[in-house]
Amino acid sequence: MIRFENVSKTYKNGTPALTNISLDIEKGEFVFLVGASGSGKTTFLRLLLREELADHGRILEAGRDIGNLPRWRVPYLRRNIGCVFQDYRLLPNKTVFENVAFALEVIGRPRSTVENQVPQILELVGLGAKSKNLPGELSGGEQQRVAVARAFVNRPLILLADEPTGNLDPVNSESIMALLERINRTGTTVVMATHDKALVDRMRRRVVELDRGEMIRDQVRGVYGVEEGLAI
Amino acid sequence: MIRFENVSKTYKNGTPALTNISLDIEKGEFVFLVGASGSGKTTFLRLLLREELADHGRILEAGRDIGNLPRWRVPYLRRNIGCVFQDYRLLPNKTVFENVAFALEVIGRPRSTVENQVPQILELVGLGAKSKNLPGELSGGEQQRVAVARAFVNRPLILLADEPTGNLDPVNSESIMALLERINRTGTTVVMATHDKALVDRMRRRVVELDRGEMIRDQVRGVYGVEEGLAI
Amino acid sequence: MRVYFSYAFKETFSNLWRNRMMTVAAVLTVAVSLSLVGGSLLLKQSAAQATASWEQSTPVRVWMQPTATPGEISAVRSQLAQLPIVKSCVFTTKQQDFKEARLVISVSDLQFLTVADMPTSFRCTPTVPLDALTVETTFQHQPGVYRVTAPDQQIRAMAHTIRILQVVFLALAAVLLLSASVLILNTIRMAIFTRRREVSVMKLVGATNWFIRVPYITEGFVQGLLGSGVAMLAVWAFHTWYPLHNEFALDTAKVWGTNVVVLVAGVGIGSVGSAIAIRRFLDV
Amino acid sequence: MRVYFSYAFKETFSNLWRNRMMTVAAVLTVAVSLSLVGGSLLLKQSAAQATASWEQSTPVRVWMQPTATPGEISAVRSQLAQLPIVKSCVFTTKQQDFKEARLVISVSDLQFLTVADMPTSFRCTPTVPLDALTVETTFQHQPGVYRVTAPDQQIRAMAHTIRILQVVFLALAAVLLLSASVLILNTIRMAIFTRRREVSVMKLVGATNWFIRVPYITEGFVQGLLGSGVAMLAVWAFHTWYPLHNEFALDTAKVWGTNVVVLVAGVGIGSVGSAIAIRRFLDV
Ligand SMILES: Nc1ncnc2c1ncn2[C@@H]1O[C@H](COP(=O)(O)OP(=O)(O)OP(=O)(O)O)[C@@H](O)[C@H]1O
Ligand SMILES: Nc1ncnc2c1ncn2[C@@H]1O[C@H](COP(=O)(O)OP(=O)(O)OP(=O)(O)O)[C@@H](O)[C@H]1O
Ligand SMILES: [Mg+2]
Ligand SMILES: [Mg+2]
Repeated sequence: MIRFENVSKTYKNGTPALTNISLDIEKGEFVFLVGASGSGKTTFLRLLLREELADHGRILEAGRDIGNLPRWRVPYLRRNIGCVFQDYRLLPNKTVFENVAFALEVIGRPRSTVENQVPQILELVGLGAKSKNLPGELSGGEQQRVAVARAFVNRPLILLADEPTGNLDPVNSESIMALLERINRTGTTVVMATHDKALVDRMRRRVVELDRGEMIRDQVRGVYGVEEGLAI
Repeated sequence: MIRFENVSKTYKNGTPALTNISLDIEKGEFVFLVGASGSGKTTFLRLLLREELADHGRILEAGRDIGNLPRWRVPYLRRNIGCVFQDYRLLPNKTVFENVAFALEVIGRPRSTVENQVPQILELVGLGAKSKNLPGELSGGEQQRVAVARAFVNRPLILLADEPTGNLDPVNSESIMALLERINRTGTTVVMATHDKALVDRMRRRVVELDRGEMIRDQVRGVYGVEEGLAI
Repeated sequence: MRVYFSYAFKETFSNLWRNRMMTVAAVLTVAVSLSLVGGSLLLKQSAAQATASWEQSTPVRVWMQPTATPGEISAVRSQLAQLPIVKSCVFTTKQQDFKEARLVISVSDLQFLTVADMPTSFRCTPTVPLDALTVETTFQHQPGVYRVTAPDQQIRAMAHTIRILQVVFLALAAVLLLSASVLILNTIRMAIFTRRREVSVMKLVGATNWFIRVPYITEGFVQGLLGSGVAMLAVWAFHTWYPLHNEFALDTAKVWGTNVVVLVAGVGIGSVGSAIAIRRFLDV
Repeated sequence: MRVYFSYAFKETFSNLWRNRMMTVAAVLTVAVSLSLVGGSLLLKQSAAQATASWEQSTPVRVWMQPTATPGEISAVRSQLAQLPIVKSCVFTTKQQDFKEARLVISVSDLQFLTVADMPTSFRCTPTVPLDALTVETTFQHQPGVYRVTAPDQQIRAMAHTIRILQVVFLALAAVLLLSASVLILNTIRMAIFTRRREVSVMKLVGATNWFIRVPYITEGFVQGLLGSGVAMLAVWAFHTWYPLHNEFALDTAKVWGTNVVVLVAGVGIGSVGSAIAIRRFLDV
């Protein structure tokens, strides 16, 4: 489904963010991306979305080299990828309902689908009562849940989640993780960057660890960190 | 130092955020504010900063009712309060150095102080090498650390931190917490809203728990949650 | 497709309404600029018309001596016909001049006048009013010519002034059209700037470039339309409340013609301005 | 305090530079508007001056009959002196008129003229050119008056046109000044809008209201200053490259006077516009 071949990325100001990453992710896999702050997790996800282009190497998604994709095809690539961003990226002028509906409107889904699916997904993330609020009127965790709802709503093939539980209490985290697992069981590939040690350790899924841009670990049924002694 | 007397707050759109909170925080205390997403933690901190006004009850800081403070005195109130926001609130046009220096310039500190203290604090949060970057060029965790540095830099009497480790890996969280403790030992009152169960449980400080705007627990040397069973 | 049209429509108007302060400012800018353009066009047309009418009413007049021989007269006539700067000439006989004189001279003086006393003359319309001077110098010392009277100094100064004003008005209109475009472009640039985040989100959820662009273009179009609507009202009001007099008066058809120009300019500026702004600043 | 000044200075110019596109647009707007205001003022002054000069050069002339008695002449003179619409009158004697006539009439005709043939006349300057008509109707049938000649129809039409143009120019200047203020206000509003987040951060770290306001005010001031600078150059260039002729020519002092008005207007608009924008939109 996703294949990195010797991918490197250095930002314009000279910061090296990823160095020589090679990796295969199968359809339907669930992958945790871990690593210290600034190790390149967000960059990894942005490359998959073609928000940035790799300097070296190739990235293949569903067999296509996304580096060679003509510009006008990029939107169609993104319609197959749902994403939850670290900074939410909600539209501040639109209500919660409209923010989620937007992801469906953009790809031309008819009004009936929108009016059917959006309330359903909002109920699922526990925001049924806030669908008319603007993002500015929500707590941090509530905004994060709106972002999750938006990423889910059009049933994408790949789901990228950057720290989707960073601002959530354990109970809400749990329900978001349950939702991600459910989505994953329907065949969606999930890549999730996280710092939540407890969660990673409990789930026992594939763990890819980055350290200053290099992949230092790729472990099936892994845990958050090997040198746990430090964290206590 | 801080006293809440039957404080209630309902947002303009009718959302009740805090209900009848009464609380005393002594000078030099370290208080964790916990609770589910949307329970009112951020609102609690915003009231202390007078970003919002309480509907009912009084809030006293250093013996003064901040609800009665004339508008022109508000900036002087805020100079005694450092704060780290959930959404960082960095100035996107200024470099990391300028963002931190700004908190000193605003209160009229001479250039020599600025040039002395800012690199020092940036070193402390591990961002000495990124002082010339713009916030948009930083990872989420790095932005959070800039926010922490800005809140510390002018040695405030009160430090409010909203989820200061939400986007940090355990190692970086640890060092931020160590910094907060150091600040606290110099006599600064620290109020920190957090979801990090491991951290709260390990620190064993005073814990105030909110649930849908109501204070349901105020425990000296407390833990994150009583119903831990749910989280596993 | 129907879903998209309703989306673009809704989006355009909700954007206009959400940023209503900015919408009002943009519309006002276009309205002011186009009112000035329209006013300039009106004045230009009016001045052109007045000049044309003066050309008709104040001919160069070549007066023949009462004693001029028919040969001398026909020599002058053929010379006038050949001169390229002379548009047309009419020969007035002694009788005609006598009739005219009776209209202007008081009755008491009339008794001294006889038809024989009257000179004969050519009334000539020069191609442009300023050529009158050339006609004057050419025929002044011709045999049989008594005097040449040209539109006097003031008329000449006036024609000159009007030509300067025409140039100034045209220049004003050009500068104003340019500035109106820059301002619409800027307004839409600002709109895009404040919605940069929104646009980046749209791109991330898979919106195509045209999907993103169209609401901005229609927004600019509507702003241009509203602005030129106001300007058209202003032009009409100007025409109604300050009607120009005498030779300056314009007929309704010309005013409507001006309004059509204003409308086309407004709508064009709105659409083109937003299209350019999107190209330059949206990067989609 | 010194720290603050250096902060405000640095902040103003780095803001101007960071938002240089917007700065250029704002400066351009002010420049265009003020150039038009300046141009209008120039043309207005020039028209006023030309009108004044025409008033001098084309007096109403009251011609007395050659046979008029000294009593009739002095009766007309005192009547003219009392008429409020007449500014001044000069009495020309037969000798003066004869001298003048010799200058305009060809030598061949001169031999028939004698001093006694010449009428005497009053040259009168009406207070406004259009009053000439009134003078004409008043004295036409006075005993001893031969004829009254007034500036002819065209001159009157011209004076009327110029008065209309003055009104139009003044109205243009007013509308343009208003629109320039709205545009500066809008530019600064947009600047504040895009920096709302920045302002909220400043407030949270304890910046006082004046601390936040001053850089915006100086920013508006600098924009106004630059804009009026460009406009002053434009006014000067207009004056130099399209010098007006004859009665319309303006002296340098008047051009400088216009430039001072332009400068004051630009700086005023910049400062006041930003002050209002801050009041309304910054909520500090
Ligand atoms: N737009 C950018 N321009 C320049 N450098 C950048 C940019 N974005 C990120 N970086 C740098 O690239 C490195 C990797 O950043 P990235 O955001 O991928 O880290 P991360 O693993 O997501 O960290 P975190 O857990 O803190 O979010 C960091 O050192 C960061 O400073
Ligand atoms: N500006 C606002 N206008 C209206 N309602 C608001 C506003 N800000 C917050 N709320 C609502 O008030 C309640 C409390 O919000 P608050 O941000 O204090 O929660 P929180 O405890 O910080 O949550 P989190 O852990 O998710 O950040 C929530 O239900 C939220 O939707
Ligand atoms: Mg990240
Ligand atoms: Mg919060």
